Amino acid sequence: MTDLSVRIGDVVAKNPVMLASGTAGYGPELSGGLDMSRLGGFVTKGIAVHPWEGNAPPRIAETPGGMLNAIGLQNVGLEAFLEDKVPYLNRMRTADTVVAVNVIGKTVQEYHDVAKGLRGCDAIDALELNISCPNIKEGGIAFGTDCVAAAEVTAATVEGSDKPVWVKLSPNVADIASMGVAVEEAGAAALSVINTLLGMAIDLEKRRPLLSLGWGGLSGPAIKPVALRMTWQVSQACSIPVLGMGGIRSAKDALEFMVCGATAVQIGTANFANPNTAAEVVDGMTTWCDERGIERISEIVGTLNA
Amino acid sequence: MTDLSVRIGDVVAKNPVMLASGTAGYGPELSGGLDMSRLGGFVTKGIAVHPWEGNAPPRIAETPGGMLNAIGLQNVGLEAFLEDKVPYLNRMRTADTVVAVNVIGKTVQEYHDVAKGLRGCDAIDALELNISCPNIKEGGIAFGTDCVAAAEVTAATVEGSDKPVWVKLSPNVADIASMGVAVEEAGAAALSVINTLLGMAIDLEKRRPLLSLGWGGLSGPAIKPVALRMTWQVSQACSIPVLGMGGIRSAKDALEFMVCGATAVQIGTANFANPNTAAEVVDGMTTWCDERGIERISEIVGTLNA
Amino acid sequence: MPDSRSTVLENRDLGGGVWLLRFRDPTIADDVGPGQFVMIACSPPYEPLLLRRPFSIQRVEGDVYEVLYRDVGKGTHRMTKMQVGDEVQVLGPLGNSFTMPRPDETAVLLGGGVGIPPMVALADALEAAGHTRWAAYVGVSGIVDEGCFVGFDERWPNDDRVRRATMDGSIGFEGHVVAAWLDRGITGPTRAYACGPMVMLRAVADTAGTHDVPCEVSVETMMGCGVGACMSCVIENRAYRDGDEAARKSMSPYDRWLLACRKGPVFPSDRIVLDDGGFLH
Amino acid sequence: MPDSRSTVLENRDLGGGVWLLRFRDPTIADDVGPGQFVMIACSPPYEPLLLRRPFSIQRVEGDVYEVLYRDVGKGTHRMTKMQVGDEVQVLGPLGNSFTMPRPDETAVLLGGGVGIPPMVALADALEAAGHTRWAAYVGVSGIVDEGCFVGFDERWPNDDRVRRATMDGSIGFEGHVVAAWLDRGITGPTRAYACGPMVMLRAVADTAGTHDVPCEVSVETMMGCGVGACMSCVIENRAYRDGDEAARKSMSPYDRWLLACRKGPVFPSDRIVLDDGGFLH
Ligand SMILES: Cc1cc2nc3c(=O)[nH]c(=O)nc-3n(C[C@H](O)[C@H](O)[C@H](O)COP(=O)(O)OP(=O)(O)OC[C@H]3O[C@@H](n4cnc5c(N)ncnc54)[C@H](O)[C@@H]3O)c2cc1C
Ligand SMILES: Cc1cc2nc3c(=O)[nH]c(=O)nc-3n(C[C@H](O)[C@H](O)[C@H](O)COP(=O)(O)OP(=O)(O)OC[C@H]3O[C@@H](n4cnc5c(N)ncnc54)[C@H](O)[C@@H]3O)c2cc1C
Ligand SMILES: Cc1cc2nc3c(=O)[nH]c(=O)nc-3n(C[C@H](O)[C@H](O)[C@H](O)COP(=O)(O)O)c2cc1C
Ligand SMILES: Cc1cc2nc3c(=O)[nH]c(=O)nc-3n(C[C@H](O)[C@H](O)[C@H](O)COP(=O)(O)O)c2cc1C
Ligand code: FES
Ligand code: FES
Repeated sequence: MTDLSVRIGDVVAKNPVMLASGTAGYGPELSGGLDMSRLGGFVTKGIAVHPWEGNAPPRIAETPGGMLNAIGLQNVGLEAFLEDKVPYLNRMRTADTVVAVNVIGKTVQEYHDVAKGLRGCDAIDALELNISCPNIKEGGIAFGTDCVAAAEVTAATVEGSDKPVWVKLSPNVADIASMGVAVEEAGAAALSVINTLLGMAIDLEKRRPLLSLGWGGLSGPAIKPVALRMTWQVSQACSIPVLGMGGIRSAKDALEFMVCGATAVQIGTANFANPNTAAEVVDGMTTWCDERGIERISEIVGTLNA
Repeated sequence: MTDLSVRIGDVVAKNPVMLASGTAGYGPELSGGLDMSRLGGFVTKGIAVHPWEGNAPPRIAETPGGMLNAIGLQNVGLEAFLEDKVPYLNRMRTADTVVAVNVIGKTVQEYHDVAKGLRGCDAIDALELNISCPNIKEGGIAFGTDCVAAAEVTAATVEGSDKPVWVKLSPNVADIASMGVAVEEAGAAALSVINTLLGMAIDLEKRRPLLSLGWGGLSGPAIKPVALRMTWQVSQACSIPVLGMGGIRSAKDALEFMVCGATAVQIGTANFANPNTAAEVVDGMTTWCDERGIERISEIVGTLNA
Repeated sequence: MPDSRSTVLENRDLGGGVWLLRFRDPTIADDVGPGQFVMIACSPPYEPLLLRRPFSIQRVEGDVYEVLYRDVGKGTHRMTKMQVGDEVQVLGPLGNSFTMPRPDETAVLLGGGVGIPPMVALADALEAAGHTRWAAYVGVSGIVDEGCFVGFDERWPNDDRVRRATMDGSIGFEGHVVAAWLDRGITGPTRAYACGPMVMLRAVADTAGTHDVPCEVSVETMMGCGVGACMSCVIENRAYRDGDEAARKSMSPYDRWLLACRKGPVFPSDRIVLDDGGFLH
Repeated sequence: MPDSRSTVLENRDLGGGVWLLRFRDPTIADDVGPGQFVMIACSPPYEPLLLRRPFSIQRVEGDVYEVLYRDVGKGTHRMTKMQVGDEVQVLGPLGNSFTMPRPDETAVLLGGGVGIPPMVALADALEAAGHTRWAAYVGVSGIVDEGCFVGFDERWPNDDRVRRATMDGSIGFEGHVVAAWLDRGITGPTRAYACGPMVMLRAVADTAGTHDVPCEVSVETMMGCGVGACMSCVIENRAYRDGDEAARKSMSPYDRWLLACRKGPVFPSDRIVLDDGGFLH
């Protein structure tokens, strides 16, 4: 049987399939009886140094082949996270599932503070820096669209942390490869590609946006071609591992990201349509590799003939 | 009955529905018996000063809710265009359908030259500057992602032309509003928003891109939320009219773009799935306005409560 | 070649993945040269659907449960096409339940339109628990919607405890369910339960408040996952909005918005803000 | 609450847009509290489809035409679900047609797999024109695909002019269609016609070239619109690729790639480059 394990820097995942931040809460929300021990990894909902309210509803809207969300990073804050959520994450670690904590902040200092606050927490394998959330009025997106700011927040977090720092890039840029290079140089251990595309949906009769914030982040199959292209561009430009995501629903989708340069993949929106997606992707990968006599799945990473 | 006419600067269209560049050839290719006189306007396939080859096949691939294309702007060139294609465009003018010629080039000079070459051609109401085509290896996209370059090519074309110059913006940027402002200041008469998003699709078994070029432009319903958001942003930032497009399939879609600030709309990919889309959109708009007692469709432009 | 509609005459499986389609279409068949082809729309262009849709369980009998729904959009319209024998992926049961009344309390059940199903479920549960002291006020716009009454009609066809109301008076009481309730009057210990449009829930909560009647409402927010994972289904915490400065300061901002799929869909009516800025019906 | 499959027992239209769905599902029905709900997948997640799919017209009889297709992907798989009586949007007939042979010529028809349909259309046209001097070589991989022969089998079940070939020898000649053709030999004035996979077309064109036989092939490129509007369906112009410097200089670069939907799908085999870099089957 194929060896599905992959290395994301110093972190070894037993398979390349993770749940994406914001689509499975802090773990206990894993839905539909999905067995977390099947997962290669799990990324928590974003955590800030203080609790955040998030946006007023409506927070989601369905669009052709995708969905918009503007949750606004409602989160319990660092303290409650350590107290209430970490125990469950420990169980995941025991189940040999990589745990990454998605980190958010409004200032460089806040990112740094979360990283520091998570020091010594053994339940966690890595931080994933969300510098690309389009759903808050301040912060977030600004870091994600400017190379200098992105490098700065990365460096500050790396400095504060005792764990590898993955940086999640925004697709709302002209040149995502430069962003990747900038944060790699600033000390990122891996790159998560991509967060959501900024989009809008409206209620024609009421002549107002469907989301209370006005706009939101587009995810799901609709964005897969953009995500695949960016995964390829970033993995070509950078030498640290890439975690690919955007519209993955099947093993075939996931394998396409790996061929385009992703060492591992994350699954987000598809969890809502089918809570068992991640397990099915792991199974499908196994079969696909077995049928083709692929010994280690890591062999296929970045093998695209382009 | 509602007055469907709209003004795009000095150009008056009898209704706000146009066919988007590259999806209906030079006119005779209007498919499925669509009656061109129903159209508010028509934008030709891109025209360069010299004929271009375009890319090797495959040039298209279907994606979830959308499609990728990398035609590569195969075109007959200015001379053949004037000789072979203009006669048909004249018939469109007679039918009271606005005609815009999509202009492409590899250098500022080439854009200028096409504009000059089209001087005095009465079959044409406006030029649409394509500074945003992602499907050629050189030129095109570079102009579309840099404010200074975009302003320069706009100014040069305006200077060379005796017609209003519409500029078609690329969505592959962090801040499309600034692009709009830059080309407005350079003399653009209107803004076409948006061209395609850069994307990729691959053949997993062959481990190579589905398109010969490697990547292509994503269009269709999948990109509608992005297009709607950009239409809103650009129309808020600029004072010249916006032509909205991206995934329009129905009157409801088209009206949403208008509520978000588009004075008129263009329909592209949907023509392939249903060649009669544009006529159906005009009919649907009429009914919608009639039912709501809207006297002039232009009243609804930009009325979003956001 | 105008676009045309061809009628499928036959679609024969020839084995090995090969199929034969035969169409009738005079327009196309009229003048065909050998080597010509057609472009077939394999399906009409449509909205792809990703997210599941939440529905209350109206009734359970043995291993059968039922759902009452209104065709209001993409998802529900597709549901109307489900065929007997189809297998449908369903996640549930999800969320919390109504609190049972004290034995001395009259349970007042108020349901509007497709908000009636949870009231049917509650009436069934009350009966099962031997709590027969309940009254239901169920309302729809008019005779056109009377299908919404099916849950009560089937089990309590001529029961005095069920009062049907229509806005146009075409069936039962003329007016909304709160008016129907007040029409009968509130006597003795009472506990109210409601599900329906936001404007109705607000009226129920106000009335319950005025009469000091404990009240629970089931809210129908937009839901992405139904299990607490996406944080989309929120409703505002009243304590956060209306509490004084000190009270709010003592709360975490995280608790301003409550997840309806996990903490709800049933809430004490005074715990939440029954106002979504007009976003929901 | 594990994800579960519920079976639709009933889906009743109650009028006014209201429907009643009844499911069987022991898992879910087991332990439900009043007020709980389910998340129903209104449809399985799937690939939305936008573009039409091109298919050759195999046969026309009166106002009926037929299409033979293989279930190879998203669109063709949906076609297998079309029901008798369904109305399907079809654009056509599109493209050009094969050139008729001269009266003294033997028309050799070579079809592979789902490339056989245009050959059926051509054979029908030849017969209609009284040109009975034709021979068809039709091939599939093996008995599993023999459905592809249906067009010839129905009209010319025991006709010597039709030679069936299979790669595995399970039916007729063992080998590919060009081998079957050469096996019978090329005698007298001949004109060849072919449709099938690119590798087969290349073999046909080579053989025709060697024997100085005029040859036309129908190519099946990826098509977005079918009418010349999208410029996606191109095939390379041989004159452009193989012409000398001077010849190429005299051509417009625009003419390097020919639109198969408008200039084709039928081309003289020596006019185009029968090589798509392995992109098509
Ligand atoms: C816990 C819960 C229980 C529900 N129980 C029932 C029930 O028993 N019977 C019933 O008919 N409906 C019920 N609903 C509402 C039902 O979920 C929506 O009508 C359905 O999701 C609409 O889907 P659609 O695709 O047809 O509509 P869309 O095409 O998505 O939208 C059409 C309209 O429906 C509204 N809508 C969309 N999704 C929701 C949603 N999740 N909640 C409320 N409104 C929505 C939209 O704002 C829009 O106005 C319930 C909702 C919740 C949250
Ligand atoms: C003029 C013309 C006539 C044709 N006639 C027939 C016919 O009579 N019977 C028949 O079975 N097929 C015919 N084809 C091929 C047929 O169009 C494709 O098999 C079909 O489009 C595949 O659609 P899909 O959605 O099922 O496949 P997809 O899911 O889109 O793709 C599955 C596979 O099919 C290939 N494919 C997709 N589109 C095309 C295309 N347009 N042309 C060739 N390959 C494609 C893909 O490369 C892929 O390998 C014809 C094609 C053309 C251009
Ligand atoms: C409801 C929702 C909430 C999300 N929340 C977060 C978040 O807190 N932090 C983050 O980095 N990304 C967040 N994302 C983005 C996803 O992690 C992922 O990058 C994106 O959705 C693309 O993947 P997908 O198409 O598989 O969903 C969220 C996405 C959705 C749909
Ligand atoms: C096949 C194809 C060819 C196109 N060619 C051009 C072009 O020549 N010039 C241009 O400005 N845009 C071109 N476009 C972009 C469209 O005009 C339009 O901006 C885009 O497709 C978004 O609209 P849609 O989603 O309605 O297709 C092309 C799009 C497609 C699908
Ligand atoms: S619906 Fe996803 S958290 Fe409630
Ligand atoms: S298929 Fe569109 S141009 Fe040929």
